Amino acid sequence: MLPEVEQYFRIEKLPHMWCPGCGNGIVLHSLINAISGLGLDQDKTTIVSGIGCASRAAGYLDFDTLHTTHGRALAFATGIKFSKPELNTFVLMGDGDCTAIGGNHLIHAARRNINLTALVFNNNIYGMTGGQYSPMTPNAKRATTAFYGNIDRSFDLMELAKGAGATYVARATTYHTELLTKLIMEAHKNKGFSLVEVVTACPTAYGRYNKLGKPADMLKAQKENAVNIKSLKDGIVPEGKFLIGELYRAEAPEYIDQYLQAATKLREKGGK
Amino acid sequence: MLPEVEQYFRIEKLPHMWCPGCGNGIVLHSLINAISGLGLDQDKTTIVSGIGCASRAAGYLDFDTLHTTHGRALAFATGIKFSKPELNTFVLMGDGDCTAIGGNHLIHAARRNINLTALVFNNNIYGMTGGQYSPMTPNAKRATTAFYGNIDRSFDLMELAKGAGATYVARATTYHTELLTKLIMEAHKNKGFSLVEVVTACPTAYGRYNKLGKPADMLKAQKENAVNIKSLKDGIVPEGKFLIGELYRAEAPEYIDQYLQAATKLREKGGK
Amino acid sequence: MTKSWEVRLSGSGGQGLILAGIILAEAGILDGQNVVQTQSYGPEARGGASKAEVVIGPGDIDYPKVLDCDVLLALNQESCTKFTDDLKSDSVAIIDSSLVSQIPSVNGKVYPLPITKLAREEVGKELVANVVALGALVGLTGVVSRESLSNALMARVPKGTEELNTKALETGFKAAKEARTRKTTQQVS
Amino acid sequence: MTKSWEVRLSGSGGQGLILAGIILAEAGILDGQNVVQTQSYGPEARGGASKAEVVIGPGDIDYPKVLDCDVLLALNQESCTKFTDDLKSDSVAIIDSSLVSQIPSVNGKVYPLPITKLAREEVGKELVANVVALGALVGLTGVVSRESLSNALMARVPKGTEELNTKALETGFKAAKEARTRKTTQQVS
Amino acid sequence: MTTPRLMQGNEACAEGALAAGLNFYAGYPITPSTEVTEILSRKLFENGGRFIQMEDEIASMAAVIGASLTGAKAMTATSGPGFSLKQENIGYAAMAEVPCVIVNVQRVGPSTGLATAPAQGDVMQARWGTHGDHPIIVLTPSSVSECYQLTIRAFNLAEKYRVPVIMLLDEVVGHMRERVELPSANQVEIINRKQPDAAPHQYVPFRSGYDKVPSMASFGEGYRYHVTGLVHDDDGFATTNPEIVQSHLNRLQDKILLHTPEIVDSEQVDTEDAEVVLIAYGGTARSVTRAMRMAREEGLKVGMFRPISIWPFPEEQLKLLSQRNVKFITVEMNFGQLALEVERVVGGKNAVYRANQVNGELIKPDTILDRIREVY
Amino acid sequence: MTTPRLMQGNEACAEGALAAGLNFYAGYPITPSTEVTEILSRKLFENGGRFIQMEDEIASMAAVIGASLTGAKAMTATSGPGFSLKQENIGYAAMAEVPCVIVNVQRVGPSTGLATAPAQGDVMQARWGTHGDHPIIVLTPSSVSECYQLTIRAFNLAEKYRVPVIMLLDEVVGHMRERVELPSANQVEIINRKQPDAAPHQYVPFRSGYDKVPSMASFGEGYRYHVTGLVHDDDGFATTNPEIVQSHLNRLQDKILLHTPEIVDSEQVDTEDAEVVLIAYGGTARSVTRAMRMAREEGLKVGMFRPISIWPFPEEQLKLLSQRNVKFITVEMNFGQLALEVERVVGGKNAVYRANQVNGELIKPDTILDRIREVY
Amino acid sequence: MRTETVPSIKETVVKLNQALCKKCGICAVFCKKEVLVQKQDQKIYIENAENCVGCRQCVNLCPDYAISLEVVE
Amino acid sequence: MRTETVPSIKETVVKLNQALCKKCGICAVFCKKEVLVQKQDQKIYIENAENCVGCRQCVNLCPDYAISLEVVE
Ligand SMILES: Cc1ncc(C[n+]2csc(CCOP(=O)(O)OP(=O)(O)O)c2C)c(N)n1
Ligand SMILES: Cc1ncc(C[n+]2csc(CCOP(=O)(O)OP(=O)(O)O)c2C)c(N)n1
Ligand code: SF4
Ligand code: SF4
Ligand code: SF4
Ligand code: SF4
Ligand code: SF4
Ligand code: SF4
Ligand SMILES: [Mg+2]
Ligand SMILES: [Mg+2]
Repeated sequence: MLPEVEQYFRIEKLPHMWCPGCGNGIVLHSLINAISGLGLDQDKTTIVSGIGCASRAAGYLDFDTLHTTHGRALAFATGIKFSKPELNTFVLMGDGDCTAIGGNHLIHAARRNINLTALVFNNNIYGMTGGQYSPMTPNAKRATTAFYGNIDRSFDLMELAKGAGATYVARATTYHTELLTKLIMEAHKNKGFSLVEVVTACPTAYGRYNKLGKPADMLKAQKENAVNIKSLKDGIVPEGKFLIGELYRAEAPEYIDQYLQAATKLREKGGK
Repeated sequence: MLPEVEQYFRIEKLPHMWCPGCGNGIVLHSLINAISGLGLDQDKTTIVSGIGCASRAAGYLDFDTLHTTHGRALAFATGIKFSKPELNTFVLMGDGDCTAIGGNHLIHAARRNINLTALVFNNNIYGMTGGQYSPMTPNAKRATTAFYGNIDRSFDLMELAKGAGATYVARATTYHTELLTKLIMEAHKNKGFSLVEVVTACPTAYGRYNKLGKPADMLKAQKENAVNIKSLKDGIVPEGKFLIGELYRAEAPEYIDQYLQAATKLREKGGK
Repeated sequence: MTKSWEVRLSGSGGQGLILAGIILAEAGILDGQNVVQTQSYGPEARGGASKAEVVIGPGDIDYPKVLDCDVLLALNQESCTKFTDDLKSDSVAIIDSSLVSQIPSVNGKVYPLPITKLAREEVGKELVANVVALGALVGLTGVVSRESLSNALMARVPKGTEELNTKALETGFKAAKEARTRKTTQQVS
Repeated sequence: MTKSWEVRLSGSGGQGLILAGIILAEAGILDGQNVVQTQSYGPEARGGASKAEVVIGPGDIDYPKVLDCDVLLALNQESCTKFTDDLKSDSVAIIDSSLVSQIPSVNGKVYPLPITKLAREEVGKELVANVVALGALVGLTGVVSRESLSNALMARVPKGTEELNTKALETGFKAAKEARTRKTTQQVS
Repeated sequence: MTTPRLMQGNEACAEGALAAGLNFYAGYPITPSTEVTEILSRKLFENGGRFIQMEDEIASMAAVIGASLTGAKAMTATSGPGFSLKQENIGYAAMAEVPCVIVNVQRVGPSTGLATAPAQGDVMQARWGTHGDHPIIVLTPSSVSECYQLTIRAFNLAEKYRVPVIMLLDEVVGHMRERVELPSANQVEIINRKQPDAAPHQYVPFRSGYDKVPSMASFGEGYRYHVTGLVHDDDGFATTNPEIVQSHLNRLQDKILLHTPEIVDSEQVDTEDAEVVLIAYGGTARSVTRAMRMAREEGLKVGMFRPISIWPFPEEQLKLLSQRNVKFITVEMNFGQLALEVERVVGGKNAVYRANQVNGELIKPDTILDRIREVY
Repeated sequence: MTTPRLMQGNEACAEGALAAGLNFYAGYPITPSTEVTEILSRKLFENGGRFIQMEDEIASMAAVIGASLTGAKAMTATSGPGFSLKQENIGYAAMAEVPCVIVNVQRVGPSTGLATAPAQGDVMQARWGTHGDHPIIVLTPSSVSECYQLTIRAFNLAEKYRVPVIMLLDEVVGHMRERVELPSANQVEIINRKQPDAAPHQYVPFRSGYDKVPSMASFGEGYRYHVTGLVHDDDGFATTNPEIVQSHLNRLQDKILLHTPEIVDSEQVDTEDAEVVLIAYGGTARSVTRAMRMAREEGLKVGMFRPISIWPFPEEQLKLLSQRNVKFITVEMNFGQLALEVERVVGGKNAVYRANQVNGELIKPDTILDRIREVY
Repeated sequence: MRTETVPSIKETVVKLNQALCKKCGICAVFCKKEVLVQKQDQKIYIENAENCVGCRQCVNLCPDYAISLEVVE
Repeated sequence: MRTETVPSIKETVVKLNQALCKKCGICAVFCKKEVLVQKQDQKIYIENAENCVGCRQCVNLCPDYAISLEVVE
């Protein structure tokens, strides 16, 4: 057993329930590497997730873990973090969870710039319910509710989070595990709302319908289609490729800081 | 009685319920001027609104009008427009309605680029419920739930809509009525999701708490603080000022078009 | 004092009737009475109420609204028309004669007083018409003691406006006194 | 044929058991029988079912699940262990001997057949193990007619795979025949 | 009748909706209702209808109401968590009198519960889940073919009475496949909403005649009327006038109350001589049928009363039955929900026992039989 | 007792919450509950607590649960439309056993209804509004001082039984101001959730003793446990094992059932010799009290039974009363909701009449008196 | 400095509908020609109607459609 | 062309936990040294263990934590 797995997993719950080749396990590995790298106190770290395959992650990790309702993870996490700001709070969500039903909580967490680290497992599909298209399913791809190909446009999650006010946005894939670890660490260090999108393979509910091959083929495609922003020339992303790396960073006051500072100031002035 | 009012209003419902000096009446005037300018068929035009002071607008206008639930206007409108695309569909919302409880429907309507014309009455406050801060209340401003000044960051609605995929975003104020009319017309002509933010005065629930003076003073402030994007030098908005005019425009396929075209293509191919 | 008073303050939003109701109720408490204050709202919370009611009495108050109005204050035409109907013969109605032109002929004692005008001209601020009205009302009916009313008022008004409000109250008391002596009330049995 | 058959197809997700159940049920319909097919799911919709059940009979079928299992197909160890328990003496159990190592000693006739191996080696595709199993099951029990089973199968399989599936079915039939003649079944009364 | 085929309960809902004239569907996937959404995503796209996957269940319900106002027959399907989210807008549909059909395939709750396992925990929620007070029609099929028939009926009732109608399935019924013979198109009775007979300028959108159901114009046809979720007058505009408020809300009640005899639907099996009558609906009715057969074989005189419309509850039918000295056993996959209504209706006179189970499995005939023996 | 002062019902809720130890509030404004939010936005900010205005009611409910898990005493307040939206997460709180208090100040519904007018249309929704089946505690104050006391009690019950507790006000009670004398801090009994006595590695988060209520560790204190809305075992992890499912769901029921005698609360006024007993709660109880007085003056022997906890319903208390030959009249500002429960409990034996009104106004004593005369 | 451009070339006269007017005072503040005046009683009065240049500012900014410009034939 | 850099300077040996392995085949495809091989029975076998360069690719990409690199003392 890998020592980091032994340390941060509820190992008695392994093997996890994910399909063979599902990328979710890879993401978790990077996450715990990041937590380990950051040296976070395991007792002061909490994992909040929504509902979906990705969100089952919470159950496997050995922290205080909260598996909430579909789409609402960030709202629950807001309550936790605001109530006990010393808790390191990671919020794990599927692409549907975060951007479909949970879209409003995403933009408001970003607007407030509350100090949460959000990880979006983007497998481009509703995995748990068997493969309906999500707001992150690319146009023309097939899904069980898009038999003839998806006509919906998908979000650019980076643009959305940025437009809403996030102060750190990054993207990696499950192929780029070391980058992913690094980005999660950076995200967590950012004092404010940080979002890391992880492109991850769902061989069962997305790969199969779209004839994307075996899990390894899907990983290879991640390797081939991802372009590190640092290596980008002229800011133009080649057709069919996508950027990875630290995509956006900004400075802005953090929500809880603002609240506590203002409240302290008031009390120093003698209240009321 | 003004002829355009006579034509497009349910005049027996006037005077409307808004407070003296409330900007909502001005917005409606511009709206009907735009509808008139566009020459839209009154029987084929529908107004959908949410809940709030602004949303009461629907009841005064002589079209098929739908006053829905708080925050959901765009979702109801999506049903209307998708079911009967020939209807010109205007969606009238308050800033809270659209960006607080309704935020998810906003970003998804924008993502789909569905052909709706959204008008956001931004009075920086929850007017109807008596003056709680909204996601559009500027930092440090007072509200009944921000007795010591608002600590929340506010959205930049333009950035949010753009980040989500809107293809037309504009802003005007109730002082700039002719610009407003023009922008609504342009927004409606854009085949896709268009959003016009109207900065409007709520003397009762916002102006009063923030000592902004009489309705006319609030209008004057709009005049003074608004900078037309066309007159902007070096892209830098002076401190304390905000942009008006056409802020963003993009080309993208429209949702219903995409759907109908794909469906037609399928049927031409003989189905299944 | 064992009688229980049912007081209705009516007018349009923005006239400060709810605040007046609260002050009256708090004065009642200072008098050692039991009180309930209620109001009715417009379509949502927006805009002021058009009606505030106060029930004051020594014992438990069950039904919190006014059923048999003992004292009516009407600060506009609409409420005057609407609420004078069900007055009893021993009711007292105080009507702002500067805003109400048609005073219906009704049961009870009716005192038309130029409340808003007094506030504007005697006190110097139309805004305090509600306080003038309170003064007149208490002066004419004694639902609470003047002292308690004054104390309740002082506890509620913003700092720096004490003098203004005291003046408004006195103006109301004075108007009440004059009205009573003038006996210009309508008495329709 | 008046008897009603209760058939349980068990194994792990991805073995195509639900599809097998559907085909069996549709064959039943082609035979003019009434049918109900049910299945049990994993924690959410994700992943395949581990159990599909078919009840086939001439009349109305009330309770839709298997109560007294007449025919059990077990394609993995877990389901074999779990579901052989409550077999009756006249039940038939078909067990994939290429995947199940411990065959419990149980009531009824037990046919250990190397279904997956047959699919891989005889038919050339492990994927069609479910069809091989269906062939064996029907060959051994006659819950539906072979003809109907074949027709139902053809109506369900993707174009271009007819031959492969027919071969799988035949392989199943053949295995059944051999098993029956070999009489290698366990009979524990 | 068409040729017999194997069909899933959820599929039968989808097919029934299409047969009833469905042309708009908005949904958000959720187990165990997803098949309805998946099937209609394809079929509506193919047949010229409209399918949209919305961002959540709230939006789905909203879009359905919007579409219905343009004249579409509109539906959505969901399960518990989504059903909870739809409640506010279901109330809107009730208040604004917009016909539509909501399918709820019940799973174990509360909360995420057990997503793939059957329960009947939303019986009371279907009646009372939204705030405020309004009646509602809820139908509970027990078989696949009934899924089909009742979905058609749900649309007919929705259109006839301008109400949201709820198809309340459970996972057993939604997911099981059965042999069905569907009626051919011309055998299906289709009811459409009453169109206004007045000219647009004379149209009073919420005025009704003796039947308490106003006619309904579609948006875009020149009637130019107003629809709101506020309490409104016959013209459709908000009012706070106490008399109008009371009479508007009364009418919402009355249009169902008045037509209850036409709306209610129930079935009785072997009740004539029964000494114990089992009350069950949906999937449990199947277990009860078997248990009944087993009991009869033992010589126990047992019958079944099966409400098909659980709301309005077939109160009169049950009362009639209760006049004989029978004992009742309500059998439910919850902690006793319809049992409360049964107790209310016959509790004073007859003994009412319960058999409840919520363990993620369809209740077994044996369990019921044991209970029968206990109370017989 | 502190000096008497004038206080509004909503304000008393806020003050009661503070007295009970509230330190986290998340809300979204809605008439007629907004004052609770407004008052707490200021007071919590001033006293070192946390106030957050969330983007909607769903998020508010979620944040409250999140905060409670860190050990906070957390509350939210809303009205009908928001209450509908909160239902899914209220179910989550029930399933995951997270203590919290939800204030619902009822207005006229369904849908937007009448935002500023009183009704009691959410009585059944408070009990059944979320999907799935679980018991709940709902308290209905009739006066301002009761708003204060019951809010404290709501927190105590929430903490003691690890459940969401609903304070169900109506607009009359929420908005009226009354003279109150509040108990001083040391007179208030405060109950806090049971803390684990086991060491972190021995902590079994959902295992309970005789009282069926597990102890509850706060997040961030080293217990590192898992919380989910799925049906779970004692360790907190999802399970589909039928026995565990049934026993977990049973326990949710039992922890309320078992303590019902401690939880239920009701008041009887002049019932000893009453021939007609009026049943009322919340604002209507005030009208009933007056009507009773009027009736007594006419020589009619009338009493009142006032459920204070409407859920669990004070069934035993009412049954006791029903043993005498009394007639009941349920008085409600809805179309008869608690009436259903009354009919269920005493319907077979006693005549149950109703007096209902939903016109946006508090029902008048006269109206009730008329009804008394009719049925007497 | 130029004054407002006058879009109408026909001669117009400003009309006020007191039934609609809510006395917000906006028109009076924004009428550069002091045609519209708010008096102590808060009501709006038309004074010096002849000074009106038909700029429509009052029409556009009145939230209550109480003002119209009518063409004088 | 350079081969992968070897982060570990200690000598390591690759270990496979069959109980965790789900036979997805990822490790076998991404192991450049053909140390991990997926056979017909879908199982993963360690072959030519000595070829392992300790690049950790298999460890990082295995979704099931079935592979570890253990230091040889
Ligand atoms: C309110 C609600 N609606 C719908 C569902 C059903 N549901 C469960 S997970 C899921 C989507 C899963 O997709 P995603 O969030 O992308 O996660 P993934 O499974 O792909 O990791 C849905 C729709 C639910 N549980 N609750
Ligand atoms: C679900 C729900 N939550 C809350 C409310 C209460 N409410 C009515 S309007 C409103 C906000 C109004 O603000 P905004 O949308 O900015 O419109 P405005 O009144 O300022 O024009 C709120 C919170 C409601 N009606 N429904
Ligand atoms: S369905 Fe997709 S996302 Fe879910 S576990 Fe399987 S592979 Fe992973
Ligand atoms: S409260 Fe504000 S927004 Fe509402 S009508 Fe009054 S001024 Fe307008
Ligand atoms: S702007 Fe209009 S409403 Fe305001 S004062 Fe002038 S005329 Fe009256
Ligand atoms: S048109 Fe211009 S000048 Fe004439 S009254 Fe109006 S604002 Fe004044
Ligand atoms: S990557 Fe892991 S789970 Fe996949 S085959 Fe290799 S060892 Fe097994
Ligand atoms: S560490 Fe590298 S070389 Fe060694 S087995 Fe793993 S992938 Fe192959
Ligand atoms: Mg996904
Ligand atoms: Mg606003």
